[in-house]
Amino acid sequence: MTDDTEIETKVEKSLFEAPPMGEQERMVEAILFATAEAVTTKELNDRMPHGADAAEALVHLRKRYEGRGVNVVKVGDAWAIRTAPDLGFLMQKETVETRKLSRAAIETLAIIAYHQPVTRAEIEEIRGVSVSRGTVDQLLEMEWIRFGRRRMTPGRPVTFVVTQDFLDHFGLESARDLPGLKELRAAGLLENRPPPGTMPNMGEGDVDSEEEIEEGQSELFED
Amino acid sequence: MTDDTEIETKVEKSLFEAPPMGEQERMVEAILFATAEAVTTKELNDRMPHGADAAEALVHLRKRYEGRGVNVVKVGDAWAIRTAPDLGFLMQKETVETRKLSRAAIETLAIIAYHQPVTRAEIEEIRGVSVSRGTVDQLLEMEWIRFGRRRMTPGRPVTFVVTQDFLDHFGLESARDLPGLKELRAAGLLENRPPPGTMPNMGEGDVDSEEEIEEGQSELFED
Amino acid sequence: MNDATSDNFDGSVADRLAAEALIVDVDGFEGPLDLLLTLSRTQKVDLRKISVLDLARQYLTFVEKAKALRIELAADYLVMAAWLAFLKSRLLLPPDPTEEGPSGEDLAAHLAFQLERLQAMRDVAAKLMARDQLGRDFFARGITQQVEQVRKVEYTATLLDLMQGYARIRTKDEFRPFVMDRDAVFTMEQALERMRGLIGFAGTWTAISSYMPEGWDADPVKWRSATASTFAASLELAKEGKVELRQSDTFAPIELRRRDGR
Repeated sequence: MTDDTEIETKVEKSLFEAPPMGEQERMVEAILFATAEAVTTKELNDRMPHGADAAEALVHLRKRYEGRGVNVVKVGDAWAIRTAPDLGFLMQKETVETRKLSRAAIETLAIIAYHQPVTRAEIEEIRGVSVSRGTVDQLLEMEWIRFGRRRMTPGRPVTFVVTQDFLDHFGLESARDLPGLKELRAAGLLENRPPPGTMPNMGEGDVDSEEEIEEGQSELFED
Repeated sequence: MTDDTEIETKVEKSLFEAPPMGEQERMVEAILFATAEAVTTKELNDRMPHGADAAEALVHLRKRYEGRGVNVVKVGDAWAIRTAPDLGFLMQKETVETRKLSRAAIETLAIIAYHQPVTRAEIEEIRGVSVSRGTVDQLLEMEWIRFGRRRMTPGRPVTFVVTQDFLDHFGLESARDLPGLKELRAAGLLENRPPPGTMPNMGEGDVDSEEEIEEGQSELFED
Repeated sequence: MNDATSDNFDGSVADRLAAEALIVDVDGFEGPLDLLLTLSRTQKVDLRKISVLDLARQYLTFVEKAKALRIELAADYLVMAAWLAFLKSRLLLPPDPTEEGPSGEDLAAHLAFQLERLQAMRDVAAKLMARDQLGRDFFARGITQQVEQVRKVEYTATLLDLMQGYARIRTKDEFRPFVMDRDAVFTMEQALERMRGLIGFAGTWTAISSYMPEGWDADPVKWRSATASTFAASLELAKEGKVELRQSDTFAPIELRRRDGR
């Protein structure tokens, strides 16, 4: 109650004197070191004293760790510290036996990554076989994919998109950095081309989905 | 993996030339970072290429992390990277919940403020109900009251007085500034009715409490 | 895989051998599109230059073989076979201008697109899996530190709370809970009490207005309250079976009579 003024003055004061950038860099360093998961800039700012600018501190920190045994890496809109990939050979002890993904799961994952947001029907159309529930469940459970927005077509089917964990796992800064993405797009292989003449609705639905892809992707790429 | 031969040649080569110290430092950095527990020098040497000197690399690495957000620290006879002690606060997220003080606590506090120094028995007499231990403990913990001198009566009961924190919180310069009953009545906080004859102490009590406050005050200022 | 050139229209020996090798392994295929993709590799050309007609033939040969060997093919393989037979006839026959729908070329082009797209997805999937991976090639922090949630309760009280609290104690003998002043209210309890005493004499129908308390008719507020409570009390008595009520018409006076003996 009566502390309101006190808090206010505190906040006001810190507006003028955020910790020096060197201190902010130390703070970001400590926070990133503490967790295994990537931390968003927002979360960093929330945890740091008022007035701190995590984004700027990150620029300095990233530079500092260039070429070191551990690096500051960007994962989507989050940041993490990871060991340098060339030192992987030292870590045999740390290697966790990852569950072997079936060929179907790997293909499904790739289709989701490159075509996102994508519906189950579209995945099936691309692979030419039905997608087993287990495959999608496995990818969801690994938190490499998640549900995206529903497609605004009849039936309002759910879509799938890849997650930040996916980007983290494959060392990708953003989905834009997927290998070969540009080439595929240039070759028109990411287009949702309907089979000719088969379904009269297809054309309409397609326009919608094109829009959504645009939207969904910008969403993915922007943040 | 396919790197077997590569590693082999590396190992063989390293018999003659250990990796440069900068590389060794990177290796120690990566191992300390990724390993789930502190690592001994011996273990580091075992994991690093032949000919490497983990102890020396550690000296360099330790220096490099001096004053940083995380430090290289010795844990028993092993080494680990830990958050700098002054940044521990970043690892805590404090949520402050404000709650209204209970009626019992407010009344007890009021009696202590108006009658200090006052014994528990006196508080109970004034309130007409027994004072729970929790209430007094809570007020003590909040540092709004503290123990005063023992009363020089049989049993030498402890007394309670209010603290400087209390005065600060309520914006009082001294407990003497608390309005008396007459003023409370004038301010409309008491029913504007003459106290019925059943309460013969009322007038006196007022005087009494004034006196007591006097006494309490001096005590408050003494220590 | 055996050699098979793209221009062996009748299906050479090599082609047949290849088809048979595929049949043995039919369980290894993930559906007809996968099979088609594998067959297309025998053409040894860029997928964009693939001869869909050849491919259709290869596929149909494969299905024939499977039938001859009495290998049961899943329904979708047969559906694809039927579709490819249709496509083949479209591609071979001169286009019929009266016929509706997409041309054989359009259908073939789409099939080629599907194959190319599937192949592309497989290629990038392989590239993806060949990347450095977390927990295999690069690593996260081994000793993690969770953010501790520290919950702190801050109690507040104002000076006003304090003074009111004190005032409450010092004046508690004078204190009475706040109640509405009820000078102008005739409660239902009062009405009931009054009526219980009177109904003993109500052998004949009497208007309930005659049970109203004396001296309440001067003030309209009081009168209204008394009317309401007397009416409510009458209903209560009727419910208890002590009295009977009647009303000859809407808004007509309500009359009351003692209920005898029951």
